[in-house]
Amino acid sequence: MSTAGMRRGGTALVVLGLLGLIALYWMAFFWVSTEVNQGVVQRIFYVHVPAAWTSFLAIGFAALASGMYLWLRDDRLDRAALCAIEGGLVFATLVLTTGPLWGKIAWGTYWTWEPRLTLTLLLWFIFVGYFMVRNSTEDPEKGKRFAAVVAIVGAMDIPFIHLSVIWFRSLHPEPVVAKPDGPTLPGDMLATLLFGVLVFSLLFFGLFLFRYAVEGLRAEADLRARSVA
Amino acid sequence: MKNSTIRAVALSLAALAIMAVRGVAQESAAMPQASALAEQNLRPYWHVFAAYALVIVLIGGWAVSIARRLRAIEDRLAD
Amino acid sequence: MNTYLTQMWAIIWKDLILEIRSRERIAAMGAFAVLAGVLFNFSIDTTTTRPQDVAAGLIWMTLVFGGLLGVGRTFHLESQDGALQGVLMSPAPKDAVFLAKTAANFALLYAVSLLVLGVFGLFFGVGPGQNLGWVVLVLGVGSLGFVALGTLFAAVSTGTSMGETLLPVLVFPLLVPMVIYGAGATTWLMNGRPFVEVEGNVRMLGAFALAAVAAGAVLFRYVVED
Amino acid sequence: MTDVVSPAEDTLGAEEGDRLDSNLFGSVVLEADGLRREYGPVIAVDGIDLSLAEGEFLTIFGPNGAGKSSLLGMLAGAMRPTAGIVRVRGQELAFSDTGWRHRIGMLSHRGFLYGRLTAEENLRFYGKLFGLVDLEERIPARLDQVGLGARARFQARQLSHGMRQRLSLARALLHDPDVVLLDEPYTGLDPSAAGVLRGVLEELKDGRRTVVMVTHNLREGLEMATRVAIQVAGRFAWHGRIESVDREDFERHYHEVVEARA
Repeated sequence: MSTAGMRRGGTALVVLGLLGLIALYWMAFFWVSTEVNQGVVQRIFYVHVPAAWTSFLAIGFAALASGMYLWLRDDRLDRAALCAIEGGLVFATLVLTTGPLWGKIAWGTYWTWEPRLTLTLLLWFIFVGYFMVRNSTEDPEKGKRFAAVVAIVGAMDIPFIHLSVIWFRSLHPEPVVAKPDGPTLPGDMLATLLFGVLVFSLLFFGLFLFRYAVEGLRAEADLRARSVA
Repeated sequence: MKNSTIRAVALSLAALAIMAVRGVAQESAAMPQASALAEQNLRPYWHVFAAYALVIVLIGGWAVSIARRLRAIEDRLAD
Repeated sequence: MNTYLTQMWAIIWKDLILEIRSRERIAAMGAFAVLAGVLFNFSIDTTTTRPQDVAAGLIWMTLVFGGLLGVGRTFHLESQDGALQGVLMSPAPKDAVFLAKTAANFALLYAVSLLVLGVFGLFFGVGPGQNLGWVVLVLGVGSLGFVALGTLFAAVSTGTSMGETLLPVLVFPLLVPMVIYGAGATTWLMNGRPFVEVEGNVRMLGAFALAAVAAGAVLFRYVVED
Repeated sequence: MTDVVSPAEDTLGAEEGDRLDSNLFGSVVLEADGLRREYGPVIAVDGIDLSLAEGEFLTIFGPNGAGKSSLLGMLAGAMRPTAGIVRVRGQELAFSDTGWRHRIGMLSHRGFLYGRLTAEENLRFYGKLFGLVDLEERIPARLDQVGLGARARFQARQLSHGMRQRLSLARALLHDPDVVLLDEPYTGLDPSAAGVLRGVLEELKDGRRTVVMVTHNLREGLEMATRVAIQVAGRFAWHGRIESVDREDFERHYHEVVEARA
């Protein structure tokens, strides 16, 4: 896809995503019924969970692109991984900020070692590690390889972290465990949630394409600057 | 993104916010409770609003930063 | 295959000989283990906290921090006279180099982890009792997982301008499963519970260690390639 | 590809980017095609072609930062080129396959030695990595060759710099490589160590090997060379056969070339 094509595609997805976001806000505020146990604060769920989903999508996508990069050494794959990780960092930050807002009301404390929250926190650190490694080498190629290794090992570790934090949770049960279990949700809540996931995925991919176009232009600019020098 | 797009989005978001505040006001007005208790009950609403505002701030912030970088690179390429 | 093992063994032998002659890392890690035990003694009020409740957690924390101290330097020592480059320019496959370095580091860390166990027995009077064999096994499996991730990321951080300071930032998030399963299993075993109750934990720990070793063996070549 | 004789290239001031080709009637040992190496925006090696036959000894001169070490690293297979390929006896240096590493030996100003291993242990370690089987005969022979026979049981850190360099040389030649790469081998050597090095290098010119040396010491570089190249800013700014080099005047010529390109 050309850079211009990517920007057109990105614009289309972002506009679609924004319209979807408006619809999602409307659904979350006015349409969906209030959860009985937790009350209104449970509505955070409709942005919290899609954001978490998107950040996992991001690391999976980045790990895939990184693996392909190590194999094929095509800079475009590395750029795709970089852009996905950046998006993942944004969405993981969203999860980590909305989570405590919910937790304070639902559990009376800003932070609990709830498995998914813990998992996202660790994922956030993996994202940060990716950037630290990438920016701390003198030879950019080396930084790209190192970062790719971080993304791949990070993604591989996710299932282990997930299982372990759930197990850790079961070892120390809390008096109030309000775990939103997807499939047992009432129909309208499930619909809102799934719609939220769709909207966030659209926004992620739209902005990802934009970000990717920027990286492509930057590579072009670097190339041009070099041939002039 | 063009400025007109940004303006349109901002307007619709503002409209949505006004609608949401009115909706909440109606809902909480419908609950006859002592003022201290009402304040207590409003807190979850603020948390929900903060969370939904954060979504806009963070995703919008990312979009704006991408747009700024895009412009900087385009300037570099135009030179 | 025979050459592969010869090459691996040459590296393991070299690492261990160097360690025996210099005692650089084992001394630092051992001293750290003992001093950590001393500090824990003062930082934990044993009149309100029963030592056997926290011992397993402290043992694993000592293992993680002490291990980082030793494993983090593994490539630093190697690159003083460019020797690592010499090894990488030899026909030894990169995964053999990784597995050998991991094995040598494992021997080192395992020795330290057993020392930690002894230190805690001595200082706090807590021990695994009749579960000693199982605790030793759990520490071994945990050390293996730690060392595999540690060796891979030590190679990464040695190649960056930040050096060893980057290592904890990279490995700590990834080590969480190891600490949870390892410390969990150790706690139960040290409280005299039978091994069958923690078998699932140990299996997960083993799976984690194997995945870490496999990932390192595959990815190491991309880290050290110049 | 082999035995290309091109009279034009041996004249002074050959066009930059011209292939540095073998001119002897031996078989080609070392070839490079369009070698490039970039570090981000910095171009260390900017498209170098060369082909060297058996018995040839190429010395590459150049100022600091000309990309000499990067070129040598790529020829040694220690560094992945950004573009281009290297072949040793027709075999491409692919990173998945390591068989070709038996054919390459490198001596750099860093010794690749372990300070706390004895001279003998250092050699045995590398010998095993190279899968050599006759180490018991080979190691003493190599140590004698570099005049360290009496010091076999000394730890490398106890040896003087010159002796360590000689041990590194023994290490680099332990597996009898076809291609020997030398990165500033004379740096910091006392006269006697330099003499030993010179002797061993002389032995290397046995007609079977190819040697590439990188240095900025003009006198030592010209001593043994059959071919000479001057590398500036990632390219061969000038190259020619030793016969075409006026030794008395080479220094002036070198500075002219470097200044013209820098």
